[in-house]
Amino acid sequence: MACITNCKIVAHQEVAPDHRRIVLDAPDIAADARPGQFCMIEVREGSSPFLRRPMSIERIFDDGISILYKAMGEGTRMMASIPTGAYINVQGPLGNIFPIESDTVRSILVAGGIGIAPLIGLAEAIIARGARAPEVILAARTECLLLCEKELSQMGCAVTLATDDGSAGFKGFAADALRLLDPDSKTLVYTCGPNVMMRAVYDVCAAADTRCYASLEAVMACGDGVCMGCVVETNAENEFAKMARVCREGPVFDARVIRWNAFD
Amino acid sequence: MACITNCKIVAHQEVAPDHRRIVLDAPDIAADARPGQFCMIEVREGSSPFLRRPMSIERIFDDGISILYKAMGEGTRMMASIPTGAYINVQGPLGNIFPIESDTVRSILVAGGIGIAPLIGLAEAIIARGARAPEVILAARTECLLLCEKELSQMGCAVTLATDDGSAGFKGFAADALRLLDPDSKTLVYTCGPNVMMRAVYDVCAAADTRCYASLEAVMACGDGVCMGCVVETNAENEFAKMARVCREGPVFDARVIRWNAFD
Amino acid sequence: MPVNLQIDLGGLTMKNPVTVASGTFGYGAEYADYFDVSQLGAVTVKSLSLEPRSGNVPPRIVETPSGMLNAIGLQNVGMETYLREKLPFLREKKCVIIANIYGSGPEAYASLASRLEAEGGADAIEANLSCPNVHDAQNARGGSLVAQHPDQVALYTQAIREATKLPVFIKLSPNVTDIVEPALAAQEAGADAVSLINTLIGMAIDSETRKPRISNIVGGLSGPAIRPVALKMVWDVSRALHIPVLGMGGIATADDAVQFLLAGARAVAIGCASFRNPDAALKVVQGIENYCQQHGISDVNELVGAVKL
Amino acid sequence: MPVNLQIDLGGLTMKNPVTVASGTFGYGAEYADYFDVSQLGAVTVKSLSLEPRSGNVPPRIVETPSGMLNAIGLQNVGMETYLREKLPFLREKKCVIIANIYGSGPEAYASLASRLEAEGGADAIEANLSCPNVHDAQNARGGSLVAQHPDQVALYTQAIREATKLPVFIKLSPNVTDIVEPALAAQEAGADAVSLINTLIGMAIDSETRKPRISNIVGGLSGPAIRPVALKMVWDVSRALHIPVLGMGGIATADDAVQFLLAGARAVAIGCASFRNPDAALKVVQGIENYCQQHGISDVNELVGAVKL
Ligand SMILES: Cc1cc2nc3c(=O)[nH]c(=O)nc-3n(C[C@H](O)[C@H](O)[C@H](O)COP(=O)(O)OP(=O)(O)OC[C@H]3O[C@@H](n4cnc5c(N)ncnc54)[C@H](O)[C@@H]3O)c2cc1C
Ligand SMILES: Cc1cc2nc3c(=O)[nH]c(=O)nc-3n(C[C@H](O)[C@H](O)[C@H](O)COP(=O)(O)OP(=O)(O)OC[C@H]3O[C@@H](n4cnc5c(N)ncnc54)[C@H](O)[C@@H]3O)c2cc1C
Ligand SMILES: Cc1cc2nc3c(=O)[nH]c(=O)nc-3n(C[C@H](O)[C@H](O)[C@H](O)COP(=O)(O)O)c2cc1C
Ligand SMILES: Cc1cc2nc3c(=O)[nH]c(=O)nc-3n(C[C@H](O)[C@H](O)[C@H](O)COP(=O)(O)O)c2cc1C
Ligand code: FES
Ligand code: FES
Repeated sequence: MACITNCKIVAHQEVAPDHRRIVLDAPDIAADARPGQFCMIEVREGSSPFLRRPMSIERIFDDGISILYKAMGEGTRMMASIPTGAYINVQGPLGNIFPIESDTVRSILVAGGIGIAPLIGLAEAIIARGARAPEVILAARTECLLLCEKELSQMGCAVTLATDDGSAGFKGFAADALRLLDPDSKTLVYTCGPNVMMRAVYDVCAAADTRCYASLEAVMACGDGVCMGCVVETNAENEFAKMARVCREGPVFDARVIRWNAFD
Repeated sequence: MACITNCKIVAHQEVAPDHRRIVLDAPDIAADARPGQFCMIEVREGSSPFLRRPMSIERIFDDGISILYKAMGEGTRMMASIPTGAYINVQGPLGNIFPIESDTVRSILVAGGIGIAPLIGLAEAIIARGARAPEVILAARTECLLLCEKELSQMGCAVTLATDDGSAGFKGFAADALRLLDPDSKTLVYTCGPNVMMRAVYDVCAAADTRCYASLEAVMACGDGVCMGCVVETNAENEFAKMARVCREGPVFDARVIRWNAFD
Repeated sequence: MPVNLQIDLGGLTMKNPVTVASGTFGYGAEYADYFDVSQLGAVTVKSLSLEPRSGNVPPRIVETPSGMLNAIGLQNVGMETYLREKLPFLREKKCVIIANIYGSGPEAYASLASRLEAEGGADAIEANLSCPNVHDAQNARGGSLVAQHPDQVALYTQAIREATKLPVFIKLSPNVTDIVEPALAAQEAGADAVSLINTLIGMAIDSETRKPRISNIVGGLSGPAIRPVALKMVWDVSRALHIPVLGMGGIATADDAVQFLLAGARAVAIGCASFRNPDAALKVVQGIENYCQQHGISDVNELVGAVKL
Repeated sequence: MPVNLQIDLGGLTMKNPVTVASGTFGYGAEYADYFDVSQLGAVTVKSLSLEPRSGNVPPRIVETPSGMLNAIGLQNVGMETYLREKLPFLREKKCVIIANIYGSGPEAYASLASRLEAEGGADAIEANLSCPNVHDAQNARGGSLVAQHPDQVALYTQAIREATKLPVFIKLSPNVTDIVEPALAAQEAGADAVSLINTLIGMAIDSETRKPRISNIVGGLSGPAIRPVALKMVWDVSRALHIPVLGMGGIATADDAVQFLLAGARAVAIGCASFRNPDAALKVVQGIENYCQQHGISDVNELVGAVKL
């Protein structure tokens, strides 16, 4: 059940240029949260910024959660300036979850940049289920934006790095790195990152008959399914279902239902 | 000359319930400021609150100024939460000044509540001119809201306290306390506080043929004389001058020019 | 001191003068996690059309200073799914229901209203004649809104009035020279109340891509930014009409709501403020009661139109 | 890369497309402490009337979410004092001057325009037909604004057009159903450009005293809050007219200004954003130049109307 609480910031640190991790004391949210879900964060009081900011739950602890985010615009830059020890108003957990199947033989997580955020908790959960540690493709523009490599290795994940500029690991795109890992119909791929990347990842999966779950982003107002603002186009026949809410039907979608060419 | 600078907050403390003093590192403003003037303070970035907040300059130091304020509404409460060491954007000095005459035989400052703020610097300046230390009437609702008594006594001012509830000093209004001090035509009275108080003070002065300068407040947008928003009604004949800008023609007015009954 | 919060909005009895604005509260159940929505004077549901609608292509929303633009395009489940899947929750909770409806042409509104009445799907009808985000030819006279044409407002109101005995509220647009004209037209044609305001038409452009930030190019502006405009229109209309006004537009707190009551609104609706704080409407109910208590007001109706000039 | 910032606004050459909005920059000299105001494309002065005006009784302004309401009531020094006391500074600084004028009836506007031309008091005339805060009977048709009546706009424009050879800009009101109508009327009657938008009419009430926060009861809403509405109207008008548009309403940054250019404004005016940051207009000039440089645009005119649909 979603709730709204003032959470104490237990830690708040830079992890890469413009990227920060915030750890929140949020037992109520943690109690219900599962990998794939997100929160809506009030970056400050007052009417501007007017809307909360959606942020994936990175990890779920006994008494709180962590969030990994990129300070890019007005709201996230304000967030970045809130000191440890201060309180922040958080609504969550919201949205659906990554499906985890205990009989999955092989799973591959494909993250583009900050897209790794929801996949960390997923990796933990897969391992906690006793399944094989997922392989992870971490892709980014350049080396210093490859996040969480250490954490993932420590969990036992085989991590493939991919950078656009070749500054670390494979030089090229995440989808190409995925193709090299040769996924098959028994593999489960989970992906989060820029739409172009996820689309290419899905194309690789479709060709290999691999199931693929994608965690999508959209500008959100309510996060609760009431405003109909955050939709993405789907392949559904039903008129109402042609547009699916990222906050309610998602953020995690079976990649087959998404009309990927709508993002062109 | 007015300027706009990011000022470091050197100190920021509560001086009474909901009342705080902020000391700013602001050499450019201090260099030009004179008693009676004010600043426009940006309480935070972003479009809300949209306007700066006008605040009297309490004291002027070599390298900065202090401000004494009451946290009452949205903007001042935000101000109250800014920590020492942070920066705040300040525009000033603005407005006119208290006229000080070196041959003044006797001056009396009449302050209501937070109205003491601009009068502290005035007392200092009068003393610095070599004139007799002003007498001061500090009036407030109740004892704990009588501000700066110690500072004023240390400067050599004879301080009369007046409280509405009689919890300290004279029980009654500032104007009554003033009447007891028996001002005459050679006395100069300076006053700042609620309009009703200043009006009563002026009535006492008018009856005693005492000159009286009042520092007024008005809701301000620009603080620079361009918006025409902050006017008070005057007794002027000239059509344009019937409305005087508190930020430009004031904040200090010869009490005779003000149409006091317009505040009813 | 006990305070009477009950009001009568054009024949609809509400236990307090607070509802939510259509399209900002789904069908009530979505916010049930946060509070008991039956504590509100009424729940106003998202505009219902006869058939399900998929709405506009995304992006549909963008934040603006103290507000937001939206161009949802009335995506909704349609009347039948509403009756089957959404209504039971509201009935079970004993919510007072204001069903907002949208159709192409007066007949569609009339069918929606009569079907709702027949199925017990509403306690009052609010006809949205003012959505800036749909492009149905029948509704438009040169691309404009029904609510921009008093004569059209009269036609639509009449059709709905004849179709139902439920209280009928007509929802008006602020995008007019003088909002009193369509309001009067609604009153003369038999409306029981008018709801105002819908959103102001606005636009935002991404200077990097040079594209409008909303795929529909323009959208409707809501939120605290528009509150002064809404308050002024409520004041104008409530002085000119004898039927009551349901006021909305940027209300986020009880203080905002009290301003609307003072300006003449009989009741208020909380709109996109719920997105930020799902329980905003409940807090407004509580805050109005506190305000009355603190100001010695025993009946909230005393506040209506009590601005001192 | 050198960027051409010069534009032509209906016959007025401006070295960059940025001016200030009337009533938010005094007569220029007030802000000379902060920067050299001649760096702006033009300085637009506070509305001038033939005689000095004392304006409305205070309180005249109140802050609102991301904006403010004002009901100054056009307090100004009057034409003769302007020419004697305010003009010399602007001329000495070699500012391009847009003189905004306000009068009771077409004749008053005509006299103001011809006197300004005769005295070299302006490089262009901007006629304020849209101030919501004055109550002169001659201007009103049932309390409404000239700019709300296309036929009246035509009459006034014609009178001014006949009185002067200076470029004539007509300043329009957003408080209309369709802003294209008065804009077209102005164009047909000989205007060289239209300025939009003036303020949206709004209201705020003090719930403690129950009194309106502005003595005039209603006031004009300005600031970032109204930017989406202004941008939409600029987009509408610039597509419908062949004369250029001077866009304004909530512009605070260069990014905002670029949005207005993309929507079709030939030039922009910075209004109440100057209250917060007196050098806001200068920063906008610099920011537009940066934007052009970063985007490989050699002439700012290329941006005008270049929104991608
Ligand atoms: C379900 C979900 C989970 C997310 N998880 C994360 C995360 O874990 N870490 C992280 O860094 N970011 C995440 N994002 C993206 C994050 O919400 C945006 O980066 C953030 O809202 C930008 O706000 P801003 O004020 O800094 O940017 P601005 O550009 O100032 O924002 C303006 C508006 O655009 C919206 N917006 C801008 N970019 C995005 C975006 N990419 N997605 C959605 N809305 C956007 C903002 O919410 C706001 O309404 C997530 C988004 C969604 C929908
Ligand atoms: C020249 C001048 C000097 C001042 N000096 C001081 C001082 O030294 N110390 C101090 O505590 N206060 C001073 N004030 C009053 C101070 O500006 C207000 O208390 C403050 O603006 C309130 O802001 P807020 O956001 O907390 O209140 P809110 O009620 O949230 O403010 C809403 C709006 O009303 C305006 N406003 C509210 N009260 C006043 C007021 N009394 N005067 C002017 N505008 C008001 C605000 O500026 C804002 O625009 C001075 C005012 C003026 C004009
Ligand atoms: C996302 C969104 C969707 C809306 N959908 C509808 C709708 O379906 N029907 C309707 O009559 N009004 C709709 N509105 C308008 C609101 O009901 C309300 O009139 C408007 O938002 C002003 O109120 P506010 O500023 O409090 O949000 C919608 C508003 C928003 C923000
Ligand atoms: C305090 C104030 C005074 C104004 N005075 C005038 C005026 O005298 N003449 C005029 O044409 N517009 C006047 N305006 C309107 C502005 O010129 C401008 O059209 C409006 O404020 C919208 O722009 P903004 O949101 O950038 O301020 C005034 C606006 C404000 C805020
Ligand atoms: S954000 Fe409102 S429906 Fe998804
Ligand atoms: S605050 Fe603008 S003129 Fe005084």
